[in-house]
Amino acid sequence: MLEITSTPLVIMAILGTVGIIIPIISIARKEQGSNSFYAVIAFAALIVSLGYVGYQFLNDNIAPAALFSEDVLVDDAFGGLFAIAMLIVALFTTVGSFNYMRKHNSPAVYYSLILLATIGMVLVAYSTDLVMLFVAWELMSLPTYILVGFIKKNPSSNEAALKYFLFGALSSAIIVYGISISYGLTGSTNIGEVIQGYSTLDPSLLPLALLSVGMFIAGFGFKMGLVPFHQWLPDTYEGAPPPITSLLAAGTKKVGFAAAIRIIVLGMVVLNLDWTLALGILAVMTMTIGNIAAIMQKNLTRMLAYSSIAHAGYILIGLAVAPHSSLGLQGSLYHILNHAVMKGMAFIAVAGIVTTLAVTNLDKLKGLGRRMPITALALVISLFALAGVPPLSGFWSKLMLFGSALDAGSTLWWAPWLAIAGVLNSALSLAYYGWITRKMYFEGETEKRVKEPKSIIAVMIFSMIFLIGFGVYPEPLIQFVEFATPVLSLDFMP
Amino acid sequence: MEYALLQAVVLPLLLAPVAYIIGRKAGPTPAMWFTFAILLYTTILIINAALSGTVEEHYPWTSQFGEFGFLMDGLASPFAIMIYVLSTILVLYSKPYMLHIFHHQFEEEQNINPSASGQTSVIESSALSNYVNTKSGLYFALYLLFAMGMLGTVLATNLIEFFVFFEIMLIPGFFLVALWGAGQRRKIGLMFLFWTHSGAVVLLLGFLMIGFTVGSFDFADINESEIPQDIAMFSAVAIALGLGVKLAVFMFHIWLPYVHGAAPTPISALLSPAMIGIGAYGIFRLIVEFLPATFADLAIWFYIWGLVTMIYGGAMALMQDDIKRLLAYSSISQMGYLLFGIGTISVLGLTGAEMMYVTHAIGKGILFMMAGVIIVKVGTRSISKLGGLAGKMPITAVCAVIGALTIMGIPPTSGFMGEWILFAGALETAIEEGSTLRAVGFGLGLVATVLTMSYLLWMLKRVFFGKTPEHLENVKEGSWYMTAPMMVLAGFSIVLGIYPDIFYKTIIPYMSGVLGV
Amino acid sequence: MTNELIDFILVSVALLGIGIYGLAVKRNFIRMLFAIEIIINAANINLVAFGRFLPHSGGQTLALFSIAIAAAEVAVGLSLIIVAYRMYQNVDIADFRSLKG
Amino acid sequence: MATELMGFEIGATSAWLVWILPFAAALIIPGIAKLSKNVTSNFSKNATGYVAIGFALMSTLSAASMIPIALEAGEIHNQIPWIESLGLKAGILADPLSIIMANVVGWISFLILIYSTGYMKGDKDITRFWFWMMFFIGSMQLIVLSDNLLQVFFGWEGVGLASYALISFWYRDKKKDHVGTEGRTVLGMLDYYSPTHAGMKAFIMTKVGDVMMIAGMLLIFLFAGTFGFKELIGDTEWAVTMTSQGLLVPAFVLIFGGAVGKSAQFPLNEWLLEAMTGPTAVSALIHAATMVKAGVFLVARIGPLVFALGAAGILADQFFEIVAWVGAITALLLATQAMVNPEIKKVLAYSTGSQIGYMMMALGVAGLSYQYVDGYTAGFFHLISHAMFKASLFMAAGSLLHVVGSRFMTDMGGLRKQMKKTYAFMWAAGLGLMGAPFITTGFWSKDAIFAAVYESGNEWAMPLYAIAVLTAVITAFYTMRMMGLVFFGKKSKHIEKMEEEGHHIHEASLSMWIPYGILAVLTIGIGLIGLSMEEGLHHTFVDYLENSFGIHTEHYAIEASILPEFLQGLNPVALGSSLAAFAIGAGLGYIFYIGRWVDPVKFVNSNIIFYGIHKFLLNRWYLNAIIYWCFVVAPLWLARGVFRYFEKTAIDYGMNDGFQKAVLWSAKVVQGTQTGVSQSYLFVFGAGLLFVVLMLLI
Amino acid sequence: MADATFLALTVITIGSAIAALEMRSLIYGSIALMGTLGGIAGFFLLLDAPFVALFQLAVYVGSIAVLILFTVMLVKRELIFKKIEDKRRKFAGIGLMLVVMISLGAVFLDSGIKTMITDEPPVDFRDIGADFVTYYWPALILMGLILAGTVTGALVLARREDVENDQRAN
Repeated sequence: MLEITSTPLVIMAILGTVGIIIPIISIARKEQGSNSFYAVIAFAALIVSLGYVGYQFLNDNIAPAALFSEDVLVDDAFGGLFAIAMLIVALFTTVGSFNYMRKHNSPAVYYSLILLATIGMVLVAYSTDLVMLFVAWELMSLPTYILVGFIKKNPSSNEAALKYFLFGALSSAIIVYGISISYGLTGSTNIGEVIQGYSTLDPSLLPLALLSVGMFIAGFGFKMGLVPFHQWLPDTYEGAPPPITSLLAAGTKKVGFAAAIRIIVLGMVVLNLDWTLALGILAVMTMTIGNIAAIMQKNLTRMLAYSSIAHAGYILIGLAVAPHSSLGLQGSLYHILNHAVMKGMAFIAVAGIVTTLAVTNLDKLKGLGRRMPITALALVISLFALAGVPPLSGFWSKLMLFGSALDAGSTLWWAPWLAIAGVLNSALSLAYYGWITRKMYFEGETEKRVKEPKSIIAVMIFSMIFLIGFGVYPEPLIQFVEFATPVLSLDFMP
Repeated sequence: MEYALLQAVVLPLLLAPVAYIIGRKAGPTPAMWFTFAILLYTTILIINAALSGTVEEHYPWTSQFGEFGFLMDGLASPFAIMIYVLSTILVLYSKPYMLHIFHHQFEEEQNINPSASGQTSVIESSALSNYVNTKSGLYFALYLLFAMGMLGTVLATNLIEFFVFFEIMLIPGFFLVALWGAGQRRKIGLMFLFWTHSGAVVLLLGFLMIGFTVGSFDFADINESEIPQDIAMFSAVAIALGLGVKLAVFMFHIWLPYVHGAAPTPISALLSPAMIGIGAYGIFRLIVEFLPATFADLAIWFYIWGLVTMIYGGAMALMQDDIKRLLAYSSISQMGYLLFGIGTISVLGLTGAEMMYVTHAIGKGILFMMAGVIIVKVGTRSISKLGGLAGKMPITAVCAVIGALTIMGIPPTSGFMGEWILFAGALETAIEEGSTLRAVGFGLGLVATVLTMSYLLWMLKRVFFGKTPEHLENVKEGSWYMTAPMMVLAGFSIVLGIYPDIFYKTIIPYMSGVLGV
Repeated sequence: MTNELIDFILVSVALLGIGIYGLAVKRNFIRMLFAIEIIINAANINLVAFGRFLPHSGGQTLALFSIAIAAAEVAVGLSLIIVAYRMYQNVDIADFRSLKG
Repeated sequence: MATELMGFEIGATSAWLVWILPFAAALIIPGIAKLSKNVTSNFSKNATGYVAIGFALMSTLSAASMIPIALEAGEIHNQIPWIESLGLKAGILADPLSIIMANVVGWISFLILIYSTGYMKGDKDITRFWFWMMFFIGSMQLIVLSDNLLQVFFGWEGVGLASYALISFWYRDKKKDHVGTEGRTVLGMLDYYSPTHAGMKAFIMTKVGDVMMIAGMLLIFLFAGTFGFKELIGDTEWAVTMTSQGLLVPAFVLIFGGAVGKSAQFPLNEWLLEAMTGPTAVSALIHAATMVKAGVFLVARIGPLVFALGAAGILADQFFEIVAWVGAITALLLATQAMVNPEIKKVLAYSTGSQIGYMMMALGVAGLSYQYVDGYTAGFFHLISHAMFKASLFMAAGSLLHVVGSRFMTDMGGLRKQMKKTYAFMWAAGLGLMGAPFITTGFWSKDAIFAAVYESGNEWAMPLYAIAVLTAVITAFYTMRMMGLVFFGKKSKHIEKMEEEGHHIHEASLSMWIPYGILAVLTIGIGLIGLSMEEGLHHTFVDYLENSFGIHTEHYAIEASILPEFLQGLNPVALGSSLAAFAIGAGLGYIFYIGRWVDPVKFVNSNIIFYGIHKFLLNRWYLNAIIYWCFVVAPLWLARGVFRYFEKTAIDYGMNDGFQKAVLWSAKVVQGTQTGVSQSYLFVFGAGLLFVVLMLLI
Repeated sequence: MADATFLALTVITIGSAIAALEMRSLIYGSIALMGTLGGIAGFFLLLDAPFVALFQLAVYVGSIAVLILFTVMLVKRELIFKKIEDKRRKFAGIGLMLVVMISLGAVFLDSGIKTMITDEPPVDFRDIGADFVTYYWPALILMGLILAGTVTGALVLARREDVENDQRAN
């Protein structure tokens, strides 16, 4: 039985209560515009949740990546890592929305939906039951459909939401289908039992097990933005309100990986097949197509969207080699954490730019370094971190990812090629990151400085400290990731 | 001296913001002297440490990737000394040159932005001084970072640390080129970033292969016998390719003429002499020292590759009209010498290769400074528009000739002391192995020295001798800020040419140790 | 129970195929919503069928969750359609292509 | 260490000073120039010159102070630490050879420096001139006195550098400073060179030799582990190893390659002619005392070593054969060209190359004969006598140029009245060059060479001898031609024009004619005692070779001879052919150019064969043009082709723009799939689902 | 072997699914969709899951389909009867459908579940309730949050802001 003080439940309680209460307050107060009030409440709720996670960690109340439990949820470090990352992203989004939402209606519902989506994001990582996972997944998805289309007057926002919704609904149907097969094969929805059931599966049923895995890959891959399930992603990221893009790119996308690690990877380890090649191929396709498509983009948001597709590819490297290298999952988790901060920061910077200058077209960003120096600096740092330039935090996680691919090279002939593809893509990605930098710093006339939103600056400064600080001294993060990484072996089965 | 190397690396990093602030508040001259003081102090630390033999420092870092350390041994100390000596004296040189660039760019911007044109000259001049102050602050801050990155690379004791510094020197370099370069500086800045980063990531692949096979990234733990042969070969090739981009060897060289041509001259004078040679340092440290057996297999390819680069770079230098591009191709050719020397796989040859780094640093430093003086004082960099400048700027001309002689390898400049020992090594191996290929390579290498001489003398002839075009009648000698650094280097070249033991005596024992002679 | 499990599953597969076809071909957003509903229902058949043949209660439970969530999804989808319709006076998804490239 | 530093013997000081002093002078000259800039007295104007001459004199006196050692066939060998990490030491080796050479260099340079004070008067770059002159002399003395090859190489490149600087001394490329005939082309190559071009050509061409030399040096170093001459002869184990690998002869031939370059021997001879763009004082220095003599000296330095090794059973005959033949070919090649060239300095330059060829031939033949010392002495004797008369001739030619203002002999003519002293001295020196019998040094030294070649008794002796004699004929002829064109006949239009314009053709200044006067007088003076001089040299070298290299010389009784008593000991055949060659050559020259009995122009044009030969010679056997085509034009063309079609297209475009375009193209393709239409996305999704499933199943 | 009821349900379900997608009129399409959903409820009954079947009827046929119907009626008339699709895409879609059906069908047919039948009694739907409160209770809470969030969100989206703003301005 779950303890009532376990982290997921407490987070659920705090955020759920606040998330429900905010719209009620709004109705009770019968006012629309009081953005800052709701933002502060949401912010406080998130901070309290984050604080609770931290408190649990500091008091060693969190088990090292347990992964399985007889319950629907488990309070382990793996979930804790995602909780921290997702709460940070939600904080970014909340703070980043502060200025953005001043101009738009219904802030209460907006923040409430963010909080609800956050619960979903956090709980997916904690789930140890397929039903729980599915429900949490939907709790994450449904509010974000609405959030993406939240700017009703904006056709792009609506179009983005429609596309997102279509894919989201399709992929949740596919996930249910996958769950149904795995349930049918093992007679349980508990992930631990499913996996155990898979390990003792009758050989004639193996294709079905693989079918379910394939459906999970497709279903979760949609959120992760894996090629060929990625096509909605740039459109949606571009059309969505920028803070929400940040939530999508930095948050929900990572949750896809959480789910994938919980189900696909573990399940496949058990199935003990040469399945990882499929993930490897997807990884290479994803990063290559993401990077190549990003190069020609004229729109900053879209470029970053493609870049986040590419990063999904990098993270997938770690999953693909996970059974052969202990570093694989560590690298993936590390990169997920880093990418959450880097991409979150980048999109929040975009939000800041949109809020103050109302442009995202790269040609109109000329001279941004002079107009919005802090935002531009932060953006550049996040871009270089995304490119994996040391001594920024992004470097270390990429290092671990490529390292894991090479590390697995001793048992997996194709694994080094993943690393090669990865580094070449990294180099390629610098082309457009550099391009943005060039636009911001080396072009444009003598523009005057404009006022940058304080909330955005706060996010920027936090992220810069994070990226540079952990870039120079990455040890704590490495330790943390190591602690949170599940060890892939059958001994962990319940 | 406690923490000498740490100070030498970290002080410039920490004080870079201070340099920026000083530049902004007090203008270029104080910023220059501040930067100069930092670098002078750290250079003295470095030289002091070099004199006391091998110095090692270790600091805790990551558990996964090893510790953060600095090591200055016989291999690293010549590199470290040259890097900081050049950086230090180029600070002085930077001031007049960069002021020239800043004024130029300011005017450009004024022209683009007509709103400023109607103002009075008083306001304009204060705008100009503000502009110059800000820019020079930024320049010196980036300069410090750049120098620090280069030093850190050669002192690193850990593969990852090496890589980190390797990349750190890239970023300020990119900004320096893209902000104050010439021509299509932004495109070229990106090209620089892209090429060298591509090389760096390939290098990283090799590092990771080694690191994971050995289980540690610390230099001290790397032992070739623990690495399976194919992995060692693979990683050595990856490292060589990665460093090859930095070295700008044949096929990977194309970024260099653009970048050296476009970079502001003090930076060209750091890029070319100090930075690209770090590729050679990497090969020494990572392949020659850590993977000796693989190196033995690869040496002949380095040899041939170096040879091709030597000749190709020289031949292309003959075709250049832009003086800085010519020097850039010359650098490519010289990097060929380094690689050639490494390929000789003999103590003499390896010593020669490292000595070539030193002499190339001196010679090319002088020549780039010469180009800078010409750019500032004449305003053109096209050789066909120059001529007869020897009478107008005698000090520059004399220094340029000494620099050219250094590159050509004519005694009593240090170039000869690099070259003869290099070729002695090449010949030694050719005889020992009885290899016709190596012997032919040796001969072609000597031919390449004639080629080197041809393009340099031709350049000198076209720039400094011959008839003086009419538009150059009023050209003056550069200021002391510009000529003094050249004279220092020229003097150093001759001192080293006459008494090469300054570096030989640290390099040779190291190389003997590495090759197990 | 006279029917075999495979029969139900084949029906479910057929519905899945039809749903995918509908999504990939139809341009009317409302019809696409139909297609999604068909796929979800296909999955539900699977769940219940497996639950029956195991036999196990979890299948029905999940099917209930799935139905409820499908309802929520439809609500969201319809509200998005309404917004879109207000803006474009159209529900042809192929007209929503300003975001591309 | 300390003791070794202390080992700087007092006795060796003078040897060190010989080369250190000129360098010291070079170093302080710029400072002197700076200091004296503000003083306007007459003395201070020439201060740099006086400093230079003073130092040169001190250096030369130091050299002279060592003569007694040479006469005793003793030696000073003194070393100081240098590159300790390789166990290399710097040192001086003052043995008879180098002491004599140092004196020749020193005294002749000293005279040339005095001459320069007049010749270079008023030149605004005079400081640079003195700097490089002193650097030149210092480098040469360094070559002469070094005890190891590496140090020799320092001097070697030093003279190269100095020659570069001095040949292109007038770097502003004024028209008057060019050489060659303007507008004249040979095989499409312009035969007209600016000083800067000439300097570059000289430097690069000699560098070709230098790289050969360094290759040879390195070969020896790698086997012997040392560059030192004393060490090399001390333990010959290395030579045995090298011979067993067939590398000994190549090594020495490569070193000889350096000498070929510096001494302008075939096929690296072409730079020497263009070197005439330098001030004449420089030409004199290059041709008489430094640079080109350095090559001969080097062969004299290593020749005994090779021979000694040969005597020890390690045969190195090919080395000497190559030396001899290169010398012979050069002697003939350049002499023939001297017959037709219209520029006085170039005639002298050709002549120098030709005479150096003689020296090489002698030094080569020496090794082929069993009596090494004969050829050795002959070659070295010729070096000394040539130094004297050629320096004199050049300086005299410089006066002519100075006065006439043209380098073409056709612009002179009939000058014997106006410039009596020059006329007389030039005759004296010219006779030396021609080898006028019995009274000139040239005769004795040339005769010694003839004898050495004739007596060498090897298979190549007769062809070499024939070439030597033929060359002697030609030498006499072109010397007469030069004298005739310059001093006889009618005044040229150029001179008439000058006189019309008010220029007075007059004798050169005192400081100019005294030096070449001295040398001309010495040519005759020493010529009169030439035979005893030769014997003294012979004696010295016999001891030297015996002591230093263990080369024994057999003393054999003088055979009965048909010659008069004072010529006893000379070879009658050599003597006879020497006299005959002088007679024929000088006679022909007299007929054409002094007596003017036949008009040479008409004579040449009378016959297609003569015309063809004349043109062939005037075009320098087409060698220069061919070298330019092969080593300048073709490589440049090739480089341009590679630059345009490889570097710019394949590499630059391919790896920058092309790569960029390819990536952008693929980006477009990828973007093309992103149509914005949800159906296509969903279709891809469905297909992707299948793809993943199938990938897993397969 | 399947019995007649099953076959009839299959025909109804699949037929009306195709009809729902292919009928020109959206209104008839929605009604056909109701048929499909009802048919599936029938399957649930066949599978001894009456609770789910009722839920299906209540939620789907009762509310969702009606909701859809209303939405359909909300849009313009010509849109309801306009059938918009590309020929080429249609064929590709049919191809995709067939490939999906055949390949997935083959996988299922090929596997060991082909002949699976059961004689065990069906699950008592009280077990489902027990599951809900003991095991799945966090999921149930989340479900509540989903519904709450979705409803408020959908309301915010569907609300006509221009009207509201007008009201507020007044």
